Amino acid sequence: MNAATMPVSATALARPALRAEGLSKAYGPVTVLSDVTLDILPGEVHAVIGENGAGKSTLMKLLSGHVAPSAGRLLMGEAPVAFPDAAAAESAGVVLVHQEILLAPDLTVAENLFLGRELTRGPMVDDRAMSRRTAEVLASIGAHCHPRDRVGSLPLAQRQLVQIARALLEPRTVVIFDEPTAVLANDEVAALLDVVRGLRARGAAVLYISHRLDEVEALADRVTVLRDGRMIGTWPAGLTQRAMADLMVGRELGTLYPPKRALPAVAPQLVIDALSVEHGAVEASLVLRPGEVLGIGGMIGSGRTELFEGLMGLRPSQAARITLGGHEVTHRSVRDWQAAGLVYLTEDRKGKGLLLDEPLATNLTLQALDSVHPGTRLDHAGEDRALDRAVDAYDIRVRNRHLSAGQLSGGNQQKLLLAKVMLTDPAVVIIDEPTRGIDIGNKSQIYDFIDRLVRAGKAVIVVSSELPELVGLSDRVLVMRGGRIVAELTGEAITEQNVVYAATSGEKQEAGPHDPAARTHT
Amino acid sequence: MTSVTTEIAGAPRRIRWADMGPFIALALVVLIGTLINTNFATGTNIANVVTRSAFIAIIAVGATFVISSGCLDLSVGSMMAFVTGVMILTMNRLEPTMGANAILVGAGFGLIVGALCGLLNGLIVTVGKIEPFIATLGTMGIFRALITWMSDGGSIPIDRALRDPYRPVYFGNVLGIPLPVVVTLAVVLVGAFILYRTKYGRRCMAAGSNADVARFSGVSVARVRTTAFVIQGLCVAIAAICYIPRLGAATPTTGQLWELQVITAVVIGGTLLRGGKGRIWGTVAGALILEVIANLMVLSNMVSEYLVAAVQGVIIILAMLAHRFIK
Amino acid sequence: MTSVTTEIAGAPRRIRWADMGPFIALALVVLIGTLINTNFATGTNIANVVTRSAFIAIIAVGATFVISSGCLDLSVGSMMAFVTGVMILTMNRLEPTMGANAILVGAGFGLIVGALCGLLNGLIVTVGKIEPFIATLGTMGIFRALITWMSDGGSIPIDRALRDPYRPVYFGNVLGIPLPVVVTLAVVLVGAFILYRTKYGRRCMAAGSNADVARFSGVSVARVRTTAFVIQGLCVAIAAICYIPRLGAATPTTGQLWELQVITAVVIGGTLLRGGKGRIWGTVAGALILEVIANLMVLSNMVSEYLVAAVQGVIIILAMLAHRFIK
Amino acid sequence: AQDKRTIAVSIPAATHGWTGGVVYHAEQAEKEIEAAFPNIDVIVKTSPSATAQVSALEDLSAGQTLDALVILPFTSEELTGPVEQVKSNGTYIAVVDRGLTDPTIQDLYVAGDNIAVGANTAKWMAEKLGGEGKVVVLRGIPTVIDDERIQGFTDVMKDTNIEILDIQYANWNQDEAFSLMQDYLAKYPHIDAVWANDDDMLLGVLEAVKQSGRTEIKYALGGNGMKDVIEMVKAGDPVTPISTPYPPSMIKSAIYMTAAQFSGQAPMRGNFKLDAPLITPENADQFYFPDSPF
Ligand SMILES: Nc1ncnc2c1ncn2[C@@H]1O[C@H](COP(=O)(O)OP(=O)(O)OP(=O)(O)O)[C@@H](O)[C@H]1O
Ligand SMILES: Nc1ncnc2c1ncn2[C@@H]1O[C@H](COP(=O)(O)OP(=O)(O)OP(=O)(O)O)[C@@H](O)[C@H]1O
Ligand SMILES: [Mg+2]
Ligand SMILES: [Mg+2]
Repeated sequence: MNAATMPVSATALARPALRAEGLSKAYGPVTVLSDVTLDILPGEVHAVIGENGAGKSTLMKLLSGHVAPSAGRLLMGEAPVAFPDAAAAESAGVVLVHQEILLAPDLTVAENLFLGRELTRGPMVDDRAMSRRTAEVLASIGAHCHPRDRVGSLPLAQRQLVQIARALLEPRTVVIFDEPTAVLANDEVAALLDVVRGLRARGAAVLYISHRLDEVEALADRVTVLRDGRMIGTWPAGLTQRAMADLMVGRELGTLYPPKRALPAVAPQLVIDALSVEHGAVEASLVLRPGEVLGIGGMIGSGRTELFEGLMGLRPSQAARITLGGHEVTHRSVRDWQAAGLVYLTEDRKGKGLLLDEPLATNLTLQALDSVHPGTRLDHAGEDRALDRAVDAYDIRVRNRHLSAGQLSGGNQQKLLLAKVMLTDPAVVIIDEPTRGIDIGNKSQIYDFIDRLVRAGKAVIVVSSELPELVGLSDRVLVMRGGRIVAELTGEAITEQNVVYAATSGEKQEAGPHDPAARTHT
Repeated sequence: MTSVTTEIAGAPRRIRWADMGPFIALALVVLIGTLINTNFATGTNIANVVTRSAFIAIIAVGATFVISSGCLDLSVGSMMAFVTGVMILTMNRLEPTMGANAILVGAGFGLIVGALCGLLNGLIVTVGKIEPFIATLGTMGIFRALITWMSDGGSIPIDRALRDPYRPVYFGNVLGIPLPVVVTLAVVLVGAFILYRTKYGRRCMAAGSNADVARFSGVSVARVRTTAFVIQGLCVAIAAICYIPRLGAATPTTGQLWELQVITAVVIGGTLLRGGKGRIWGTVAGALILEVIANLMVLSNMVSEYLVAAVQGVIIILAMLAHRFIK
Repeated sequence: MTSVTTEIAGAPRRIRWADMGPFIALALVVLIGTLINTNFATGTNIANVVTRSAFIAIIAVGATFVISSGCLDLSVGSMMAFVTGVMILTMNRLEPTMGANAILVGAGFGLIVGALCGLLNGLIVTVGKIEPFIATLGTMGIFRALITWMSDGGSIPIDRALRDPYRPVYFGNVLGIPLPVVVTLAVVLVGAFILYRTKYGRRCMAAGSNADVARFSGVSVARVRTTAFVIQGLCVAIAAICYIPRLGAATPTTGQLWELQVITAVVIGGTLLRGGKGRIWGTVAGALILEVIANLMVLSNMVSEYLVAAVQGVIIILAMLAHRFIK
Repeated sequence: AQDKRTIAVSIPAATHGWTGGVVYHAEQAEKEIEAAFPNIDVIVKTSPSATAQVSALEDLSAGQTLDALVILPFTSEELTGPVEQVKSNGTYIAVVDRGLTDPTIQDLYVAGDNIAVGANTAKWMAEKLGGEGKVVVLRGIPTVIDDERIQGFTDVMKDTNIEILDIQYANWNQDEAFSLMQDYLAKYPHIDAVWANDDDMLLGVLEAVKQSGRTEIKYALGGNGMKDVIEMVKAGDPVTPISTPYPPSMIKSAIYMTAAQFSGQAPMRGNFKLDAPLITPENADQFYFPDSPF
């Protein structure tokens, strides 16, 4: 180990803005966080990293008054503080941007931002002033929604930005970000990182959780590593991504992306001809072959999610012609597609993916009820076996099988969702943001998993806002912009630069012959 | 830059159009009424219908608050009877000493009683943490029993001496506009102001949209909801004040099943029953729709008297369907 | 390893405990009944009360499906009256040719009519996309008007010749257990099986818990909900079959306000009104609680007849509070 | 040719047996009169509540001038003002069953006597029981009709040694009466007689008594003269040997009398008080209308 991987102690540093001492949290008999002591200094970005379920979100909730600790205490400056609720923490200057979206869906962006602290003029709320201020904050973080948009109608990424804007509305001493970039695409991420740097420059203490280690490397002044609810240590800036990953997982990691495959020249599995989706895609056409990973890139709001939700019959849409396995598809619903061997995994795991109040097994089998339970009766034993297999196969870290899905950590929810969709044993899988919130150790497992699928002759579409993932995983990439498919990249042309260029300039790039089967690459 | 401008101009216009639903449905019903019956569009008839929809409209304004905050109040009809009974008894008791002033004092007392009834509902729901449906079903029974008990199962008429001075409150008019309509307008304007223009209104919607989020944001959901119930109680009392001169008595059947009419008016008006979205003006349109339908049932001779309720049910469902279709 | 074992053993027990609420409340009400009135715990009285609660319990089993799937059905009381009327008319028509077999055929026909009524509700809600509250309020009016019209406002009595052969369905017993109780048990067992042990039950809960998640998981929410309404209709028809021999007639007041009792029973039983959680056995406990309270009101001399409804309201609220407190 | 005359009839909606009968007879009268007198137009309107009835009066008189109004008011107090309003346009007013608080408004009053219904039943019962015994009472919906009947009954019973064990609401509903009677039977080991103030409820009571197998109950009486009950009276039923008429057909009489006004035969004015004589096996035929739904 070199010097950069040695833990540092905080004693030599400035007085912390917020200090946690011996913080622990137990849910019933299960301790999810034990004895964490942590300083967050003014003017630093302090990253917290760890595997899924390590206890990062729990720690942040303790720090910001959303959850009460089982043991330990908080100090601001010298004085011990207790936050009975989140509002108390906020008025003390500590604010948390949640991993989950916590906004009132029926209210507008501005109304959400100012909820609980509305600006008034006399007895009236001052909508004009609030809208103006909202627009400013939105602009400062690079969000493109309008203050008067209803939050419920915004795409996930925009909602996340609204949530960030909400936290930054007032000056804060401590700002905690829990995976703020998980749902963002590149340009928003860049804007957000600038915002974080700006906060630091203004002397705020920033606590930052992310599974994107490049961000951590670029941003963090210090890095704290959690593993299994315990502190492993705090390191100064300068850790390589590789070193961070090793510290998190506690073992050496192999390569992230599987090697690319040779594309077989076979007939297409799925052909979409001129599919248009309300508020989304415009006459999108694409071809998918067995044995390939087709990546879909684009900026937020480019209509990728809408395109596939439309394809699934989950949004109003129409198409000239769609065929699957050579047969024309006339009636599109999730059920029909599933019967034909095509499934779609949503990007919105909380809102559209999992029943948060239901147990894991119920969630796992919801989509594949007919195959898990062949008879009329539910086969509980079979269901438990399926859960066992899924926990193994997708490395779902759960200490108690009777938890409800909402009690899992974010990354483990994502794995459960993946397991749920895969249980239907599909031939074509469309995965919207496959590794959203998944730690680096598990990412490679998921990539391997996708690789095994296509090697077994299945076809996979990956919609991803994470460029390295898109580039590392795809055999071919389509880029969307403004609801249209504007570019097709194959082979050597699949680079982050080309994707970004196509996504923003809108000029169609002919990077190779149209028929992907005609080309092979390694 | 241009795209931003079009967005700003575009967003509110789209919202407005969807909100027009109840008014279009109302226009439709009125149009049909005019076509099938010549008596419908006469001034007197329209005035009657509008005036009489005041009760449901006023109470429904309160219900819009309760429902947008994420609750439900089934007790309004019984509460109305109870408040009416209390007010009449108070007025009758005071009349010998105060004369016509008893009406004023009685009305003031009625407002207090209404607010307290609402407070009771609110506290049971928020402090007792009981599902509003059950809590207000319970108080519905309680208020209904109280008026039955107060009237000994009969009726509580207002003192003859008070009838004439009180009469104009329902039958009078200001510049040709019937007084109950003026009162309704005032209630609606105040209600719309509170719901759309004050902090409280914002928080009310937030509590109904997502109570957890509201709580995180430092909004006391319990207080917001309790206040909504109190507002509901006040609206009931205002309706009761206008109601007394019309029928001059409180009976154990006063206001029976109004709760269903009120909720129907609110929902037809575009407020979501699950909370988070309140449409005060839509509510008024909803109340008018119900009253116009009832009026048409009386005016037209097409249906057997036994089937009136069926036709009413069908029309309400059709109006909702039309509204959905237009959207 | 040990900690895992205790968790697994611990978790289900905790869940069970919370589910005990309605049964504890029932035990409490029964205990109080036994203490305050000596006539309460007699065999006949208990048998009467339990038998009487059969109707609400059977209908409430159906309502548990509708409510857990995220809807609401206000039309059950009227539907009950309508189905009863149709069945009696059918039986009377068939009696001359078929004799007592008319009962069987009539009952079968009643089941079909009930299912169709449920289907109508379901389609209006799912295909018409109308808020269930409004849709079923509409059909409530429709069914009620139909029975009033069918009976000309009077009553539709069953043929004298059918009374005696039909009587045992309500007044008979199997091994000492009154027949309606046996039927209720059967309905509850089948209901619990469907809700807890079949795929349909899963889908029903999923639709109520989060309709979007259900949709994205390939569950046809519309079909699930429509089916729930059909189950509700069948339950209403079963209740009607047991009901006819009791009084031998359908009238415009048959089943009046049962919808409120049914929903109350379901909610007291621990089912969430917003959907996603259904408790069939709790529903039965809820129905029994309501019937026991009504029974105690008559048996005890403590309350004025005028105030019975008030005391009932108070007890229901207290029972809910106690239940919450125990949790 | 004569002008077309309009008679509006405003009655409660058919929510239970008796009001069902009222609607039936009103519609019969409408058909018969319109057939017999082409120049008379009868409009029957039902209302589910006092408020709705007031609305209906407004609606009927808003678009047209009514020549006559026949009304069976929900309650006297609540309808007095609105009917007066209608009269101010010169409309002929016929009131049925419940008189208005200001009798000068009524041109014609066909009165039912609810107090007599209760009192006559009580007298008969007291006599048969020899002025001794225990009775239970079922009352209807809390309204004036119900209140008056109960008042008539209890006032008579006060002067006897008959103890009224219990009076509870069963809302003129067969089911509720059945349940209530079951509970009465559980509560009181000895009951000499039952009075349900309406025959609809009586049917529920009889079923409960039959099921309990209790034999000490000598009389179970109702009221209103429902046809099923009159059949029992005709058959000399030992438990229900009498009923009291409160014929819903009184509305028909009133409509006919009003129509007579316009068919030029006679000016009809004044009060017609319907008695509440006991219906006994001897006179039951007079009160039996097999075609009526009630
Ligand atoms: N309410 C709860 N009851 C029981 N266990 C819980 C509850 N909430 C969280 N947990 C458990 O606490 C552990 C830590 O969860 P936490 O959300 O803090 O993980 P995380 O580090 O944020 O993971 P991720 O990177 O996946 O978001 C998990 O095992 C989770 O199942
Ligand atoms: N309900 C709606 N009504 C109107 N416009 C909508 C609605 N939902 C989404 N949109 C618009 O559709 C466009 C595409 O949405 P979205 O951002 O989900 O696409 P995406 O490419 O999948 O992005 P993401 O990276 O978030 O998945 C956006 O302009 C969005 O504002
Ligand atoms: Mg987390
Ligand atoms: Mg997307």
